[in-house]
Amino acid sequence: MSTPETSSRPPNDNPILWVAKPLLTAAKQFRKSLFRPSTIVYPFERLEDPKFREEVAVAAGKPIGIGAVWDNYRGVHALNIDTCISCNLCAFSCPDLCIDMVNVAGGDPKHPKKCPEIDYGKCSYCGFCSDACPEGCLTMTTRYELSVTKRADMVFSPERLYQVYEQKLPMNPIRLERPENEDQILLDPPVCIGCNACARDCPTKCITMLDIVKPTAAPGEKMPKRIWKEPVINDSDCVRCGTCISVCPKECLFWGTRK
Amino acid sequence: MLSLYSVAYDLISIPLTAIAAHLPAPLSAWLVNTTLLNVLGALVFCAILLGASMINTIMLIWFERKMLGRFMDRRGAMHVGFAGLLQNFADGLKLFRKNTRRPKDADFVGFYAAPTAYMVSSLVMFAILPVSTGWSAGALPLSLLLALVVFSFAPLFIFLSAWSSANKYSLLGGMRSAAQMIAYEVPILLAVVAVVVLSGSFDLTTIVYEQQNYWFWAPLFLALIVFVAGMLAEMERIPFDLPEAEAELVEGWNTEFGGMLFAFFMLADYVRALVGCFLIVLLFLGGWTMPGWVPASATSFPLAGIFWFMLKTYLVFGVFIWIRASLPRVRTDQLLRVGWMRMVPLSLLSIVLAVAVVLTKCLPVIGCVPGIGGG
Amino acid sequence: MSEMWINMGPQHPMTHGLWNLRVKIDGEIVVDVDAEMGYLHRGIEKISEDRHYNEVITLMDRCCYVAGMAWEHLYILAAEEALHVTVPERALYIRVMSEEFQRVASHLMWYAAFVQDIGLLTPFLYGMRDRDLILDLFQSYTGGRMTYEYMRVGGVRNDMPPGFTDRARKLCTWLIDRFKEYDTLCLASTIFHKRCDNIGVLKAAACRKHGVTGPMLRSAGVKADIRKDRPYAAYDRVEFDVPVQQDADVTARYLIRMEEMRQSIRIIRQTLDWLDAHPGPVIAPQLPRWLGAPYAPIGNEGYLLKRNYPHGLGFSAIEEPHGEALAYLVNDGGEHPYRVKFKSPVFANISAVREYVVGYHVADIPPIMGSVDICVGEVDR
Amino acid sequence: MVGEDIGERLAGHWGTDRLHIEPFPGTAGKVRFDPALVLDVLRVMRDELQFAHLAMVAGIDWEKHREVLYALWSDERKQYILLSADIPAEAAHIESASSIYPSANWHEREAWELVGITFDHHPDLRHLLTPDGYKFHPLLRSFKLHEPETLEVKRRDV
Repeated sequence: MSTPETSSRPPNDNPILWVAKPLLTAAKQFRKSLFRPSTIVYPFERLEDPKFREEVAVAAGKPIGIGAVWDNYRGVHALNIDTCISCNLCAFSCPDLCIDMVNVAGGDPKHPKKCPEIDYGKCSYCGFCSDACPEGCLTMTTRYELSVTKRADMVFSPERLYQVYEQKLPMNPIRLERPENEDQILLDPPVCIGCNACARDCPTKCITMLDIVKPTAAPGEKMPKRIWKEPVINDSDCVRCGTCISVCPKECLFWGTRK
Repeated sequence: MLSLYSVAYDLISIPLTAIAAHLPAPLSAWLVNTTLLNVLGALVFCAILLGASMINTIMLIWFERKMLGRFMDRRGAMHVGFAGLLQNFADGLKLFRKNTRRPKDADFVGFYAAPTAYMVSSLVMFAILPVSTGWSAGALPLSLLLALVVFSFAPLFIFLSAWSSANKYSLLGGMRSAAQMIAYEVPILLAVVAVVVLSGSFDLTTIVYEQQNYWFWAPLFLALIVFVAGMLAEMERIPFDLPEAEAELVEGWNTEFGGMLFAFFMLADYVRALVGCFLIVLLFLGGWTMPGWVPASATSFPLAGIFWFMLKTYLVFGVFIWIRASLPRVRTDQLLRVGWMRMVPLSLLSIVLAVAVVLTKCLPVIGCVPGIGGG
Repeated sequence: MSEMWINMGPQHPMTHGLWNLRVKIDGEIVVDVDAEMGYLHRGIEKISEDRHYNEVITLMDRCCYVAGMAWEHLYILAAEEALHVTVPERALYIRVMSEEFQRVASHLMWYAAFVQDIGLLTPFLYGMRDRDLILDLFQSYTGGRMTYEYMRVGGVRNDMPPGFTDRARKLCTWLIDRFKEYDTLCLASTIFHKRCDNIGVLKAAACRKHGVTGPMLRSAGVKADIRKDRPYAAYDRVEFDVPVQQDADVTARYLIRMEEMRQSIRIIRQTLDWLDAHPGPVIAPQLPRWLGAPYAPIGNEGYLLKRNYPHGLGFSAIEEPHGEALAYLVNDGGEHPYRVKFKSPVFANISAVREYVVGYHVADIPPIMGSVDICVGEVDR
Repeated sequence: MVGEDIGERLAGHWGTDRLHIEPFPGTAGKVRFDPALVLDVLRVMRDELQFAHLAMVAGIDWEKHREVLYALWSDERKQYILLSADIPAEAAHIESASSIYPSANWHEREAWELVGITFDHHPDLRHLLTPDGYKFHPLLRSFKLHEPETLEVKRRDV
């Protein structure tokens, strides 16, 4: 035990004042809030409205809005379908598994474009999806009113998320920098069969299939004139979504670092 | 002089006489018969009284909600009606529509009878207390005693409701309530004795007339303190709201009551609060009379007595709200200790003071201090 | 009158959460108590074994819903130790500032709940009002009001928005003024002393014996504060005092918490000055990519990737608003923590409930339990 | 380092074969000991080495065995120390520490119900967080939230 210090407790008997001080304090507050209490009359006054904040915080001298800045708020998502590249990163990064990739109009019928559909019944508004979005097309807005009467209405299809985007609400501006030493996607050349699946499905089209000649014949023999293709990944465009790894039929792509 | 009964009587007799004029003689004679008119008049009188007292009670709740809100830096009810004036009517309607459920082990008679009896016994008070000259049921020579007797029925019904709802919280709350009310009946009665000594009457109207010149709060300041503290305990308001101390006893003795039964308790509590404020105004603050320095025009307009009386009542209740907003709740043993060991001696002292004031005839001396109601 | 058991909880105004205090009373005197927990058990430790390292942070905010930032900090410290990550200094200061703001917010929440327990209705609203201002501040840089998801392994998510330090300083001034108001409503009232003096006494030896920590321990005269004794983050670089009281009763705990709020404001002011003077990165530039979201969403749902990364053990201790909180994290080289164990201070404080409630009145239970400052979310986890 | 005298003291009591201390960053060390010694070790810790505060008891399931982890704090040394005992999974028994540290009571109840470690001579071994009669031990590795399809991925540095 450390050394006890002397008690700094104030004397607890003030028989003369008794309860006068608390009464006076309450009365002081009564006078202060007689005409304008600190409450925000919610549906009519909104904290995210900067004009209201200015009026109340500055003009009325009320504590409301001392710390309020709404730019970083994590509310309902806004999705710009046009720039979405269907990389799946938002769905991968969701801890609650509330994001589904669903087909949207556009894209060729064989490989339809997929965009996130968010179930707000499960969403915890952690913002990992918008952090993970490499194109900045899935962002969180300041909209927080979500009451619905049907459970099915909680699921926001990409089109509904696009409607939120079109409202041009203030959006969370934060973009995370990628770490310098993140893994790259590497190729195991002998296993590759050149099937083109990775290049076809790559959302950023950073994989190009380059022609190579597979030295399958022994030296001296006549080389087979068959042209093999091998993926070459443009690292600066790659968003590390791992789609190529998951579609590779031979598991010849993998994560790693090139030293 | 305009009196409530005459108003009620006119309300029923004028239309009846008008109708009787168009009716054949035997029927009209039966209709405008004095007994029938008196009975109907009494009924209308009761209806007016009930309506007025209920509206006042509900306004009192609104007043408390708004004022407490301001103490707490918030707004209180504000959406139903102008500034939330109709909120409590809406709440009452909601409670009226709700199911009342009786716990399995609860006693049928006690569970339903106790809230009703509590409500009725509280409402009866309005017939006893004069609001202004002529605005009471009748001239009762012992109206003060009757009022206090009816007022002290409550612990019985509270304990009955607590006991019959077969709940441990209710039981604890009921016992606390009974102990507290009985403990504070004594100082209240003793404080009233001081008033009686000074005024020489048990009739509330007479007591108010005695205060026409000097309000009793200045000479009987000790009695006023005792009476206010006792009333706080009787009304079960913070700091003395232990019977329904929600932190430990959920809702105390009305834990098991819901819907209209709860509304009865809630309303009756505020009826009692209103009655308590009435009593304070009647006994210590001069009732409907105003001090002499008030210009005559302020006291002579129609219903001026009722206006000033209600204004004083609401101000007194405002003080209660102020106390509620700023003080914590005390503990049962501390409450009882204060009741028996501080309030009773203080009230005895106040009787002695009252006797001394009467004997030395110095009431005008104290009462003449400017601004405290000297006439 | 014979003795009877009363269930105070799980739905009871005294509990401040979901738990059940079974009280055996004789008249108005408490003769025995028994606490039943588990109404809020969500298995956070188990779910953590199924989450990426960064995703566990979303659970930490829900662990204690009034002190989310402190629990994030606790987990992050353990995770960084187990994952061998170093943190930029600016992030350390931001974490200290966040934790101290969280401490003030948590204590304000405690104040609001506690005064309501003793029947004071007005300061409840004052406490909640002022806590909301801190939540506004949190919202302005983390984006959330109660579930911040702000800290990341290797730093924090983002830097402060422009003008943040000015707003924070303004808020500090406002809060310091309010603390005086709180004191006049409580300490200056005789009834408050009548209710709170000499109840719920738990002396220092008993505190240590039953594992009670935090303001309860300091109110018994032990100057124990992990921020001082075993400094973490940037606590060794800021100045503050550890308040100590001798009486070990409810009033002493009130005084401790009030003084702690003032000391927290003092720390916050120092960190704000430092943050103004030292711009820089807030997250480590060199991070293993396998840390989980948002960088490495490798594990599709249904896939669990086993990899051979460096193993590690992490042990962290912080002074949470309620007391001493510990975390023990096992990293077996996988994507997810192998095992996370959290020790909540309130867990230990409630476990000793028999020591400080028995013998007092039923009416004393709300102030006593209020002075313990219970957050069931972190007890049940 | 303050931890040295702890090692000497403990070695003096039991030698190093049944108990050894290894460094653990941020603490005075991690003492691994034979589970049969638990009461003696804890008593020495409390009475001779001034670790008056038992902060945490944790159970960890290592599939083959289970680990009981104690975290102690000393006000004099301003340090934590971790004590760890490995017990076999098939007979997960260890003596309860609540006779020496009453604060172990609830921690052991929790470890019992979540990790399935039985604490002998515990005064009150009831369910704490899970409902009475709950038969599972959720923090065991064999208790799966869902059955993940394990995908082994090689990681190579080229």
